[in-house]
Amino acid sequence: MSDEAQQPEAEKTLFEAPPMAEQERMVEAILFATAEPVTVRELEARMPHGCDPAEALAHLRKRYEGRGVRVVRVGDAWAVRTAPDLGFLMQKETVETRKLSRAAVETLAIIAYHQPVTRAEIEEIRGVSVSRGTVDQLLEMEWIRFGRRKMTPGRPVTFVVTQDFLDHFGLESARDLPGLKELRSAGLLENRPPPGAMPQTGEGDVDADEETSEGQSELFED
Amino acid sequence: MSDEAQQPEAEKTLFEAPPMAEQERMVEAILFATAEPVTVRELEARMPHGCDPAEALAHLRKRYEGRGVRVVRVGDAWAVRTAPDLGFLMQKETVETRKLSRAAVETLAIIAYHQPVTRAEIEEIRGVSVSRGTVDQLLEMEWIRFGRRKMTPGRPVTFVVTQDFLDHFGLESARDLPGLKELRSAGLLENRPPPGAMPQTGEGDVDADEETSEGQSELFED
Amino acid sequence: MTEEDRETTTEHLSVAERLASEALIVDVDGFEGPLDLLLTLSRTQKVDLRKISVLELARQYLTFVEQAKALRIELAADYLVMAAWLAFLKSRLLLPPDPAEEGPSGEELAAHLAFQLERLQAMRDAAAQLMARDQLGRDIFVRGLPETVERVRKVHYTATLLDLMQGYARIRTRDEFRPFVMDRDHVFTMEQALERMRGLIGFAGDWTDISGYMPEGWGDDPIRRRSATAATFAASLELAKEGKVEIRQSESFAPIQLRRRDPRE
Repeated sequence: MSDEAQQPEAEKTLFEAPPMAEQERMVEAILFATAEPVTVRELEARMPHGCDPAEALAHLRKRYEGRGVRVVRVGDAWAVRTAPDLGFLMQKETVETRKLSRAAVETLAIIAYHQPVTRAEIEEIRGVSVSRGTVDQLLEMEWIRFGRRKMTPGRPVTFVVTQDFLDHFGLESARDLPGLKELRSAGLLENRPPPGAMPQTGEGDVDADEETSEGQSELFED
Repeated sequence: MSDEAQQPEAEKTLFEAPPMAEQERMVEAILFATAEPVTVRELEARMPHGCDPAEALAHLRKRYEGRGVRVVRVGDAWAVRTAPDLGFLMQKETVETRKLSRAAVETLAIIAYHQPVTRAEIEEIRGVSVSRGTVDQLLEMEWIRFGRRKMTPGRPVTFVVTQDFLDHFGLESARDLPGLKELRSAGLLENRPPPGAMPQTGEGDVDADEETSEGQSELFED
Repeated sequence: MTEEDRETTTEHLSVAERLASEALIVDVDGFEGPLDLLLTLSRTQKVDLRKISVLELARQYLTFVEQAKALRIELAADYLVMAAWLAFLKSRLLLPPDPAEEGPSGEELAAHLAFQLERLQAMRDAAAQLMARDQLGRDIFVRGLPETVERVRKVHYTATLLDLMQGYARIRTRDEFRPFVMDRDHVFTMEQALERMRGLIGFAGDWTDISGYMPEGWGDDPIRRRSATAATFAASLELAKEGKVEIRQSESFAPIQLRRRDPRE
């Protein structure tokens, strides 16, 4: 119905600015491809004569509302940017599988075989101090957790293994862990003691084990 | 009462993929954020678990039809690129590409249409030896790369075109090379061994050629 | 006879053709080898490459080479090789096929040359079409303001049950666990003997039996005695080498004696 009214419009566009939809496309392409935010003045300079970049921008801005990218104002210039709620996609996560350190494996093993066990006891058995990082790592992996406190002076916390731990290693309970004798007969010990070995030291461990020995000693019978 | 029935539902949605409209936004954000084409596999890796980037891409591509930027396929990756008809707005962004010599352009075309192709085969087609510089230039531009070796005596290396090549010339895949079908049906992509001795170099490649024709036809079969 | 034939056909070339081939010769550096030249020559036939007359083409090429010779223009070897081959092809094409002759027929050779020309032309057309496409950075543009994708490295630690058990066994058998350490209780090392003797030789102004330097408590057990004796003897030799002591033995199996060597001597 407004055809007559638009006809002269259309004719005029031959010498005047392209239709607004086209101007919007142009602004879209320029904002996309330009290395820095673009001012309206610059848009005007780059677009064909007679264009109204401000209006085109307003249309474009509306079009991108709620989309994955938005048309945003940066100072007195304009740019296309990722929608803030999708910022998390701008991370590329690379998962690397690494073997647990020897210290962590040993600490974990002691907890598994001696649980509930205090840090002091772990250190006693390993013969070296246990770094905070090692314990934290195991806690974070959710392979160990805090057990009940020991009823000894200072009421130290204890560590026990978790269900996750059992799941990971395919164990029903920590009791299923093989004892030394079994490990040896299964050939799982890397080194056998040389023939005619000296009597073992290791009295040091005895005290440490004392509390737990009841529960676990049968595991380690040799 | 119905709580039990709903419980699993609710639990499921926690781990279900976001709605398709949301997935489309995510793909949009990821593609807009980078100048390099992004593979479906990478989209999958960056989007929440269970997303279907291929479908989201199809929606997104449709959405951008006729707009100032387009969603284009580049090999097995996707990218957002400005519409070709708006290139005139982008003088500022135009990068002066090194003018390729006629030899380089021809060599590039032969690699694209005959890939994987050996140097000897390129020479056979052009009737002159291919200078090291020509190949180096194309390799440096990352428009060609080494393909697998030919299973022929001497196991010569082959050349194939890269994703950058497809991206540069706006090709979805090597199958979309202009006139490929006609050339193939005219038998012009065959490596016909010359009857008897020829003044050409590279008689030794005759066997090599025989094997290649299979490789190419399978590559471009549609 | 065929020679004459060729001569006559050359003579029969029109003036225009002659001028054309001369023009080509001036531009000889502009050609990428004989195949490129042949392709250019073939255009004068103004026909579809598939219907090209290879015989005619051979004539044109040979004329070109003749002209170049006449003008004393040096042609690269491959142009001359091609000329020789085309002369051979021409004779094949002109002569009736000889069934006794080995090798491909003239027609086969001509067909292959035509194929090569057609293929080269096809690749040139393809190259032109390729370069005529909208190109990235000229007609099509990438994102000008890419956002940085942060790389988050997530480390997933793992261990096997075997690691765990071996780790445990390592601790529990730490003391049994001396794969490379000899049982020192039965071994007296040369280092130990040296250390012991260094402290004693200062007093050995006179010849003393080496057995006097044996460590205490090592003489009873035969294994221990052997080790201590060997170590003490080795240490004595070491000290003699250093010039700290002198060693003597009156006869075989007689006691070995040593004394301090005076630094003055």
